[in-house]
Amino acid sequence: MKKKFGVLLLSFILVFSLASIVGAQEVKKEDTFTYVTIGNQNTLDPHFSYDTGSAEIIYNVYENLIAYQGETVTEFVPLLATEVPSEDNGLIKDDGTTYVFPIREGVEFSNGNPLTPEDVKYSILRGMINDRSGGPIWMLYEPLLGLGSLQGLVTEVIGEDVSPADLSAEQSAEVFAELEKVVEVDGNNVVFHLQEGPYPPFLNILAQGASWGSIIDKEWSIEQGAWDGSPETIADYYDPAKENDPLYAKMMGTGPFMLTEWVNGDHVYLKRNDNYWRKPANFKTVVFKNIDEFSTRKLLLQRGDADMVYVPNQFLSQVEEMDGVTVTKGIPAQQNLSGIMNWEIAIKGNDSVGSGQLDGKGIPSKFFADKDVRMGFINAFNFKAFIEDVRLGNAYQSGGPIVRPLLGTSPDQPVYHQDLEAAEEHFKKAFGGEVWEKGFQLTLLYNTGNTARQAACDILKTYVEGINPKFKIDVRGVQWSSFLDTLLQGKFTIGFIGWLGDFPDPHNWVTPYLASDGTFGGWKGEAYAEWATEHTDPLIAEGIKTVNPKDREEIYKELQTLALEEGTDLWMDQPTGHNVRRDWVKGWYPNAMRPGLDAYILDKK
Amino acid sequence: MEWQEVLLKLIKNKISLFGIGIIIFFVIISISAPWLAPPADPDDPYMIPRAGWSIQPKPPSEDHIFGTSEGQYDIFYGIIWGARTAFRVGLIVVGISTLIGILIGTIAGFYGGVIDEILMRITDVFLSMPFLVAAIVLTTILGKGLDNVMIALVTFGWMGTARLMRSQVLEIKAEEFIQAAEALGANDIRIIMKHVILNTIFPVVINASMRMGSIVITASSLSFLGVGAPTGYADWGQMISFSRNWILGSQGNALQFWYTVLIPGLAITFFCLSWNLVGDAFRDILDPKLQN
Amino acid sequence: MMSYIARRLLILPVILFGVSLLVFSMLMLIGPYKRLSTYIKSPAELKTANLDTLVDKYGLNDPFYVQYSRWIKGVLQGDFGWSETAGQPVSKAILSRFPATLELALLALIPVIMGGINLGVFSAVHHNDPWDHITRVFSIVGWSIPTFVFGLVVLMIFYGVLGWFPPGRLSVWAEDIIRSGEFIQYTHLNVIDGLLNGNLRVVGDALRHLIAPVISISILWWAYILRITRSSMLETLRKDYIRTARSKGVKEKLVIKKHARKNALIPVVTVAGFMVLGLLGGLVITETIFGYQGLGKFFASAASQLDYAAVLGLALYFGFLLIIINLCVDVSYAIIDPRIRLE
Amino acid sequence: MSKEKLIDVKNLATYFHTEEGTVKAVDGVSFEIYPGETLGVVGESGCGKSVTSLSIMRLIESPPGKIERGEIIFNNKDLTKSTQKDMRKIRGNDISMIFQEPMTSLNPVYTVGDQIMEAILIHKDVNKKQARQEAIDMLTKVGIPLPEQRVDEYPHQLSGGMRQRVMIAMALSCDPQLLIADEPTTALDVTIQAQILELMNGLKDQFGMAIMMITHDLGVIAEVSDRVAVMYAGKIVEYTDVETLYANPKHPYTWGLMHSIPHIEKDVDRLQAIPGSVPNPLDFPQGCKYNTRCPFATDKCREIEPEIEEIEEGHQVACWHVDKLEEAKAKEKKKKEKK
Repeated sequence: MKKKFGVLLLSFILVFSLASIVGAQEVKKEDTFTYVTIGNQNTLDPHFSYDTGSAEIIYNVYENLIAYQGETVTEFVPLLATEVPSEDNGLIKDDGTTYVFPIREGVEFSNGNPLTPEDVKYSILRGMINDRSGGPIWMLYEPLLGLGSLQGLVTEVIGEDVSPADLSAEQSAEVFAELEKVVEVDGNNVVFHLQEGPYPPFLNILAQGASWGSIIDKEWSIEQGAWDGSPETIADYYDPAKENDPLYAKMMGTGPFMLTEWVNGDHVYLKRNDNYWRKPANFKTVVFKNIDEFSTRKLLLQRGDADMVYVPNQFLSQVEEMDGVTVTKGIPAQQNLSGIMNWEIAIKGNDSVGSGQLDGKGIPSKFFADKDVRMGFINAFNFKAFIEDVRLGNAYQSGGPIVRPLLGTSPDQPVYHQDLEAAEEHFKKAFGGEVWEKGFQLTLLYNTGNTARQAACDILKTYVEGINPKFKIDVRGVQWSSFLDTLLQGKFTIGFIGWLGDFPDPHNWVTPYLASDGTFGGWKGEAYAEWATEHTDPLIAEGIKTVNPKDREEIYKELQTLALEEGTDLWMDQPTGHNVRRDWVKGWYPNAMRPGLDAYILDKK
Repeated sequence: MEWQEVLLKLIKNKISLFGIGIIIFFVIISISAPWLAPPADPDDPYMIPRAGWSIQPKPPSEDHIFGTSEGQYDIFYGIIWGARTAFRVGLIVVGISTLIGILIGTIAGFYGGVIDEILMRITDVFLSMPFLVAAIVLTTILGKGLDNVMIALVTFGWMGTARLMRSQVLEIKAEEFIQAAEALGANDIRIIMKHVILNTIFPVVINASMRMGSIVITASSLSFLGVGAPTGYADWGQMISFSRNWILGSQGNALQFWYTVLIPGLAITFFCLSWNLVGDAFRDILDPKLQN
Repeated sequence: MMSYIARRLLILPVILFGVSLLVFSMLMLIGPYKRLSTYIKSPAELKTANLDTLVDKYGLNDPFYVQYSRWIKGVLQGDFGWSETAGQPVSKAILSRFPATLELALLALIPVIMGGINLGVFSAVHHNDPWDHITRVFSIVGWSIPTFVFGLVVLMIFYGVLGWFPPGRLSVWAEDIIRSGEFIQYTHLNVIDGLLNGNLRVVGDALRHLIAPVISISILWWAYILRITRSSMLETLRKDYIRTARSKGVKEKLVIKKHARKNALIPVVTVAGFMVLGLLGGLVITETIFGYQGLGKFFASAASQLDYAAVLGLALYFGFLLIIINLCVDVSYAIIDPRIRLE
Repeated sequence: MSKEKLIDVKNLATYFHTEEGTVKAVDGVSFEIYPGETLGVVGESGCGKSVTSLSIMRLIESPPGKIERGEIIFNNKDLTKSTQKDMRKIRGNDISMIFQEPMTSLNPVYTVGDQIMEAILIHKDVNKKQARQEAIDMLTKVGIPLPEQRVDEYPHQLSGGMRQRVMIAMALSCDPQLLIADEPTTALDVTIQAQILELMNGLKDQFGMAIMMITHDLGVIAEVSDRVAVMYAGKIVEYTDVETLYANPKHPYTWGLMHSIPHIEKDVDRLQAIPGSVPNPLDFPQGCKYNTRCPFATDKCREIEPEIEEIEEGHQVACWHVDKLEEAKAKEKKKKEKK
């Protein structure tokens, strides 16, 4: 028996060592680019996509009319259009309500179909008809029609209680007539008509990187079963379930790459479009690998299996000293983190507010409607520790909802500072001294896995509890689902949450945070809505209707200052982006609006 | 065999004595936790205090003799209070699930027929999901928290005992003295209490002691996967989950963060080892088949 | 025997029905809006998402029996629903991940069963030798180390320090080969496909990725099988019929191989079912640690994101596998033991 | 008797070295068996009967057991010095054994035919088919009905008596010179016991073999034995032919046993008449090991152990006070007469 074991053991060792030797002989290919990142792709349909995972694939396959120039987010270069519209070249007309895009000739989709202005019109209308719930298409409705969604248009045209999904053919045609007014084919041009006045960030909304502005092939899309181009069929194509969306897993763009395989959550394979209208890309194959474990990604990078990897901020130090790896840090990214203060907490059935009264064992509904309470919390927060220890220095402190370098911000803008004495003073004044005397108890929630939000909660807890022993804060991690649930139901106290910019314009930042019906502002109850209606809503409305950048800047500065001084929320920071790649990757430069990888600009030779 | 005799044998056996020694060591740690690692917040001693906000673990130092893990949680504190957590989870889950198992097994075995069939099919259903998988589903649904972990482990932890109990009861039931008792008209509950349970309890006790280790492992696995104890809670599994991102160290120094995984890893391994040693010896002593 | 198998197969749907009901009722403990979070990826989507419409659209607020019967109707037509985590229909997601898990499980189980049993027999035969003491210590310690601790240590040593066994399932270059079109995926088990295609580099790469998870997942079961076999073998060796065999003049080797081992295997086979059950659970942890794209990892992420279609589908699938495996265990039990077979 | 001895056991001692101490299970035992005769070995359980028989077969588990000294001469060869390889040729061929528990002595996973054939195939130069036929023949000889059918059955399908017959068939399949029967009837019903003993007696004549009959049951001894060795605590305390023993027991222990002969009709299977219990083998008393229970024990008995000596021709006893027993027997006789 011993002998048999020996043989068995020996053969195992042999196989293993053989495996190691054979397996180590990998080849580093120059014509393949491998990018290893996290997460997955929600969809490959550009009109459905509203996540960076999808957007970065779409970015490499589909193209928009224009693109950002280099690292800027305010300058454009033409892409599928031959010129970037501006007032100077006369392609923006009628006080900024008409945009003319001359369409490039000789461009083909990767199936060989030529690009026509009809394709552009179809792309825009298909997106607006598709208008999926929770999707990005509001960004087309808002500038073009001054509305939020197709539902809004249907309500306006047909009546209150009709859903776009229930439109009859005639009703559909009626709605479609309104839709068609916004985009028109004029010879070789496509002309957009902004129905409700000017909308300064309209070009940003259409620029490459915004997947909803992608141009798709009309003929091919109809073949796949997407909107058939008929005015009467809106109901059939409105808000599809993701899995029934015909373009969910298929792509046909004019871009430098074509889709070869998509295994969701695992990988996407792209191959070069050899028929590309510009110089063909440098890589025959582009691989997007999705690997959630950082340690795995790190090793792939170290061994050179990956050319570029996603590294979370906290682990940057682990790759910075790695040989043969380039790390670019401090890229201003269009994202921020703030503590949303709930001005009117839903008390009923809420275990975050203790007794629901100001009796030392809970907090009342309008706890955070008191400016002194808010300023107490704000002054207690250790911003320096958060940025230095949690962000490891890779963040700018926010001076309000708007992120740098957009209008209304500046590198030397005023920000909050920890001032425990001021915090104590504010707490002493809050609720006429009652807060100080009785104390309070509340729960801070964060979604588990998000270490930055957890650290923010812990920091707040540490310092606020240190001010007065009667102040009690519980910090509790919950799943994303529960976290979202408490936010939606207005049951949160201070909710730490971030916003990811849709387009680089301050309007996209003040609206969610400060508007009375903003995505975040809307969670803060009636108390906030009243305040916002009076103070911020008019400024926000004025800001988007103003064309002159100078005037706009003043408005957004005012909003930023208002938010900071009033302490509407706990304005924290704007984490900066970074990029980690092997030294042999050439040609990379940052752009804050690029969703991820732009394989076309890169080279490995 | 009498309890005293069993205990004596357990102490005489070198292996089980080693196991008992470790258990006693952990008991002492648990009891003296407030002195060994004074909590920052006496109302909530199980939350590990953070020694800062930085994400990178820091090696053992004078202030933190075992170092700090990701997020600057003090490893020493976590180990000390984690021992309490381990005992709490182990004893409560094993205790309650064993009781439920005894109840269901006894009822099924004693009454037989339709009741038995129904109860056993229900048991089959519960047994048709891998324990860990089922526990993950239920804790995810109930949300994080040690109580929820315990609920999940109890919900899916009673079936083994129930089956064991049922077969024991069936065996005993077939014996004559029970039939005699029935013939004498003794009522059901008295029969069950007096004869069946007293005669079948030993295998169940062995089973329970053997399960202590595996229950604690499962509970910490849940914490490791991020569905168990709340973040920052003194739980060994969670402390190991803090080490996940640091396992590979940095280039040229692969073992840089060894303390984040090895220290809590040893704690949990020794804890389970001790129970398995005792359980093993216990079985050897009580199982006449293995006697020489 | 045949009627026994038939009875078990007949009861299979009943058990699976019970499992689905159990999992479904657990999932129903969550409110409709919480379940909606599966469909909402980022706060930005909340701007245009009409939550009530979404709840209606997915029928999340319907009564239990409506939701359940809707689901079960789909299942009967082979439609297990849509998995948000996988971005695929559940059935497709499971089937595409199953070969990976099967490959891992087979590579873990076969050595465990062969090696663990032989080692246990060996240890029992050499009772109280130093070798026996070593295996005993190994078995009890191996049984006490949690999979996730051991897995992390394996990762730390074999990958961090030595750089031998990388996580994942295949290297990127090997995946290129597999998807190149010239490589035919007969079984979707990379090792076997690699051999069938005569591509040793793929075989080597697949093995390299498999070794660490195989070691981590199987250490526990090596210890377990070894322990069970050893004690069962020790018990068997004391049996009267072993003495009888010896008194007939049977060679010691044959006494052990023919008379003792077969009998000692009976309890080992009965626990093998338990082992498979534990193995399925262990896969969740091991696949997660090693980033191995299989059912276990899929389950872990589906559960943490409350992807209830996937959780239900996987629970049913696991249940199905388990019952089938237990049936196999029972059959092999009967093959070994005539007392069961002839009943 | 002047016949050649079949087996001659001289001063055999087998000890078990355990963690708790050394158990002297057999401690200096001598006896011999002649061809064709039956030697009965009798004693309470734990007295070393089985260890003696297993020592002859060299089936003592080692460790912890070890034959410390003595000789077992069989066919002019000392079995204590034989290799296991040589022993395997003897086991089942020259010396066979049947055991107390027919229920557990057969391997449950093989058919009875397989198990009988195994011995035949080991020791005889026959093919499988012939071996099978021989197995069937053996089953017929031991009185199993429908042997062709039974040969393919598994042990659990047979009753206890049937299984013991199978054991006998197996033991006799290679025509052994000596059959060691270790309590062959203890586990069986009384009526079956009688049948098995009758069968064994019959087969003994048919096969012309010697039997070493180990039992605690003097009734069994009376029925089958020619000569008897009475064992107590690892030693033979009285050794003589069966008639002498019954007519004139010389050792107080034998006398005590006599008083408790269970009658075959009465199902009393433990010898309870002697007060007290067998001493702990780890802690034997000094002197005569029977002194704790012996009604005649004196200080001498408690200090010095008596050696076995021949006090009459063919009658060996190990006792200091044979005379006292005679007095007691006389008293008893008087009592009976008075009645």
